[in-house]
Amino acid sequence: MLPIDVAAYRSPWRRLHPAVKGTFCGGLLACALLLPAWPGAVLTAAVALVAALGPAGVPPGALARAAWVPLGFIATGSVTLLVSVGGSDTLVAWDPDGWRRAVEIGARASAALLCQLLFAFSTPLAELLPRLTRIGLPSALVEIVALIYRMLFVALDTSRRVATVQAGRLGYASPRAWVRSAGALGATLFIRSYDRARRLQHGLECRGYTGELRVLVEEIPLRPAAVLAAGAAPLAVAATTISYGVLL
Amino acid sequence: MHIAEGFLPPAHAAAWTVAAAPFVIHGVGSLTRAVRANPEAKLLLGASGAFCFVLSALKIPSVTGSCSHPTGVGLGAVLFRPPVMAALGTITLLFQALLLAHGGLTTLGANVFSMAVVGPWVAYTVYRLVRLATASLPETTSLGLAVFCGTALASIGTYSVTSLQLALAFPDAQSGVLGAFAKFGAVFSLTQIPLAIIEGLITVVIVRLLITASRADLLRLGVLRRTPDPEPTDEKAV
Amino acid sequence: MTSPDTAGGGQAAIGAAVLSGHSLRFGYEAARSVPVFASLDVEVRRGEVLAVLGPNGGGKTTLLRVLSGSLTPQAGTVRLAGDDVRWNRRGVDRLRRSVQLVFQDPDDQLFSASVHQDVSFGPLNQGLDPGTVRERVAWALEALEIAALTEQPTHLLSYGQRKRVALAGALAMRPSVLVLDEPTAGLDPAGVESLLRTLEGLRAAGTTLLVSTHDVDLAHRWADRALLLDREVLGVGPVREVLADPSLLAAARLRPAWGPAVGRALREAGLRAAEAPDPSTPEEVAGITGG
Amino acid sequence: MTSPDTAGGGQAAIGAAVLSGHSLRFGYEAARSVPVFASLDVEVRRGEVLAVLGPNGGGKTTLLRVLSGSLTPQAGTVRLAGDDVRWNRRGVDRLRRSVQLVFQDPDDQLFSASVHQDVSFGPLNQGLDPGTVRERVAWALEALEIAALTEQPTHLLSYGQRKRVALAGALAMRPSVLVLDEPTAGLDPAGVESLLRTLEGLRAAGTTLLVSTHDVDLAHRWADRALLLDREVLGVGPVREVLADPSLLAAARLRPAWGPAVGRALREAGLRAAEAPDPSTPEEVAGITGG
Ligand SMILES: Nc1ncnc2c1ncn2[C@@H]1O[C@H](COP(=O)(O)OP(=O)(O)OP(=O)(O)O)[C@@H](O)[C@H]1O
Ligand SMILES: Nc1ncnc2c1ncn2[C@@H]1O[C@H](COP(=O)(O)OP(=O)(O)OP(=O)(O)O)[C@@H](O)[C@H]1O
Ligand SMILES: [Mg+2]
Ligand SMILES: [Mg+2]
Repeated sequence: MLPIDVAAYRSPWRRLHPAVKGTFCGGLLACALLLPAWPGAVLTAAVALVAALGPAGVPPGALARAAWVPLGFIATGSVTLLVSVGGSDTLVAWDPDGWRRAVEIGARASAALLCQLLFAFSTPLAELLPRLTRIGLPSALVEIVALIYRMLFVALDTSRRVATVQAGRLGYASPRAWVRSAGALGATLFIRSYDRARRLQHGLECRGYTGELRVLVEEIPLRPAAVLAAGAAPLAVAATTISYGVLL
Repeated sequence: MHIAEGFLPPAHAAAWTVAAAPFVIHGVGSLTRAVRANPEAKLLLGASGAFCFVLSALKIPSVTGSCSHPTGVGLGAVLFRPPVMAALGTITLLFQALLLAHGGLTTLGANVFSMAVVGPWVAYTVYRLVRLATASLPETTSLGLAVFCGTALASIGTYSVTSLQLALAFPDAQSGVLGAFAKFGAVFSLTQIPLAIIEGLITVVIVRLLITASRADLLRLGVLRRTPDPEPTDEKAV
Repeated sequence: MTSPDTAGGGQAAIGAAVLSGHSLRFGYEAARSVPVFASLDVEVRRGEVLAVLGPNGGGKTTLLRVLSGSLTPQAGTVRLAGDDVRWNRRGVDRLRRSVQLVFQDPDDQLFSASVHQDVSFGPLNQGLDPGTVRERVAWALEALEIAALTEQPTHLLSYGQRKRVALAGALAMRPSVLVLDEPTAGLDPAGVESLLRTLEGLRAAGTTLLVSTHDVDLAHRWADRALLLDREVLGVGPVREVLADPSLLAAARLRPAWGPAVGRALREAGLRAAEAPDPSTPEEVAGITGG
Repeated sequence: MTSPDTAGGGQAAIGAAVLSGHSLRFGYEAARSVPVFASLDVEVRRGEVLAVLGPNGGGKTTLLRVLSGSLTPQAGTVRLAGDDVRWNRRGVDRLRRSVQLVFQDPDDQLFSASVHQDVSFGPLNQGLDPGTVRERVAWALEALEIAALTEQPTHLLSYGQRKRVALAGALAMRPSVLVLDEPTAGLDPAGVESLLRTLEGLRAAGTTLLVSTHDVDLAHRWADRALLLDREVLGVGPVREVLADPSLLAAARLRPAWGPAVGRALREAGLRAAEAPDPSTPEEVAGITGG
């Protein structure tokens, strides 16, 4: 079980049509990327954060844990902008302008990250994936994507249990044991995944499977008014940012 | 290393998406052809995709403790071939972005280019070359060497591309793209070179176990050429 | 709880063979020369609960798969409602419309991320229109008391819940014979009771049940007839006879059931009439002396 | 077969707590705010068989994993032989050397190519020299009566054999406490008997056993003490007391065991002395009246 996935099914926004959430989060994302970072990125981040912790009901702890790794990347990547290399006198030197770039890129990326997390934390993939045929993707591909989504949880479960057993037998107590265990885990996972596929084949054949994984997708009505409302927030952010720039 | 959402300027993000698109479209094409030719392939591809996702979430040891790392790229390319890997890798990266917040949606194209296109192609090319060069050696040894070199170089190739993508987006004030590439490369190489070697070793352990336990699958996937010499898989050989 | 009277009531309605196998031979690819069974005869009668018992590797799962069209026998015939099954696409399709197999491991049959979508798969394959499919899904989920899970994602369900969803997927196809491979394995006692109530309801509505199990007490209490299988049929007949025969049980590597042992003890002690059936549950034993 | 006398004999040797948990709190990452248990106390005594029973999702597996160092509790302490376990690398290693957990599904526990390799995995990680490792492996396979399988590839074994190999892998590490999650699930009755004999041998040699199960009759017959768990401890004590208490059983959603019900009936009928223990197996019931 993955924390983002679990939270998505519990989100009060779960019932909203993906297109509505897409408009809201996508619009904010565009604001973060395209508007001047000050105050655009800060405003975007604030709106996304308020929406996430407020109406979208994202648990703050889970949000923080999910943001940790990408924030680490953003920090490492931004820090390298502080120095410049290959100058005339020294090999590595402080870039006098670097901190401004670093802050700007860090702010933009953090705001964008929040928009992505807001979408991920409120949109269950089980409801998003079957709709991908609507945007013109081949149905065979969509079926495979949905199948991967289902099967990855089974595989994840297997890998966790195997890793637990290995750890219990001190399989991660030294680097050498670690390589041995990780290798054995990968191999077991491969064997079990293929075994799973064959068993699922048999199981589905009993249910009339002949090559197509057709299912009944329940419609969520898409109301144009909701899409318009969702688009209003990004527009407001954009208007504020631009007028701030013009007024100064 | 996944480039986070929003880290690349929009023009760069778009350009990398365009660059990755032909490979992904070609990959999806071979995926759908495989399904049409053999209806059982759908479930096997589902299992392969799930396998790639979980493999890429394996924690492996590094100097700084353990870290999550895309272990699957090289092995996936050897097992499933680069075109299929381009499609499966894209799906994996999409799920990583939406389920784990590793990598972003606008940066998906850039990440696909490094991890689902360049990585697999490097892995596969090196793997084939080493296989050819070591054709006279025993099958298990040849396979082990090829898998090790392919995986380790794919890992390094992936990180080089990521560094280049960042360098192009953020050229150094003094020395331009080259200097920035050196900068990003240096920061990442600290952890990435040991990781590449460990990843290579782990993949060798995986393949050696599969030779005993899942030979039929390896033969079907074309990884094994002939019946390998009976040799006990001795874990201490690693 | 299923009282023995209900079971007895069901027994009265049992009719002719609805599904049967004759001289069946099956061996897996890897070991064709040593088939799991070489010449097996088996008969499932309309409206009954037939329990298949036997040791690990005795061939229970294999037999259930052959009878439900998921494996093709290498010799012998399967007969559905009197007609021989042809092992071509149409024949197997016809068999699968009437006979639905539910595997032991629910993850072998659940492929969709949402419960509702998954259960709709079978009826859609039967070519039904969306309205009927929706009705069928709702009915099956209702019958298994999991209507509340309709909108849940499959991977967040517990094992017992997934097991019920897999059963609902089979049930939605309205089979006349439901074949269950170890339906109670891994369920807690309360879950077993609740599943039995559900299955008893289906049986009352006319569904025939073919069930494999390792639980001798369950078979004794619930099934009408038992088939002891260890690569050949060791014995078949009414549960109260088959499971009371120590030599048969020993041959099938089963331990005796509590019911017959306690029944004999109570009758010998004069606490129970000679013609009274053996008790099925510990509660019944308490009832006898308490009353 | 384990006679009740053997079980009684073991009971006499039971000593102080060898492994215990105090005010344990654990919740899975995905649902931290609703922990599986919030403040749990449990004590495993040297040389005993402690059975953990409870409904699906009651937290049996979670508790066993916390006690064996595979999950870190969010609050509370685990004590091994009187010392608090530190949840750093060394502390957990030490716990794992003494307490070995065996999961229900053998497929999740066999990850090497051959039986010998798999069983040697733990001892090798303990840093033992090859000679000792070989001895340990031979001994463990011998103890589980599967010495003949040493060179077999694991994926060609039957379910029962795989289950034994998984147990051997834990046993080869010579733990003082063996923790088994539903060890008899999926085994046929003969396989259960044979496994119980093996475990009884280990217990006689001084190993403490902590076992989760859904089988009330098994717990009644084999365990010394029972712990009823449904996200909190509902009851704990000698099996013959705990499993004879109808209100406790109902709270844990368990059905009553046959043994106490039959014992009561027989005592009331004057067929058994008032102080005689409840019967453990159907065979015993037959013996009472037959003799
Ligand atoms: N897919 C398979 N390939 C090869 N052999 C198999 C396969 N499945 C089962 N067998 C073998 O066929 C025999 C019968 O197995 P089956 O699963 O039918 O037994 P079972 O009575 O269901 O056992 P259990 O009680 O363990 O479920 C066993 O010897 C088993 O090893
Ligand atoms: N990996 C996991 N992630 C999140 N929640 C989990 C996980 N494993 C178990 N749970 C939840 O924790 C609770 C306790 O589960 P646990 O497996 O310990 O119960 P159990 O008593 O062993 O049940 P069973 O009899 O079905 O084996 C359940 O509500 C379950 O859904
Ligand atoms: Mg079976
Ligand atoms: Mg459990």
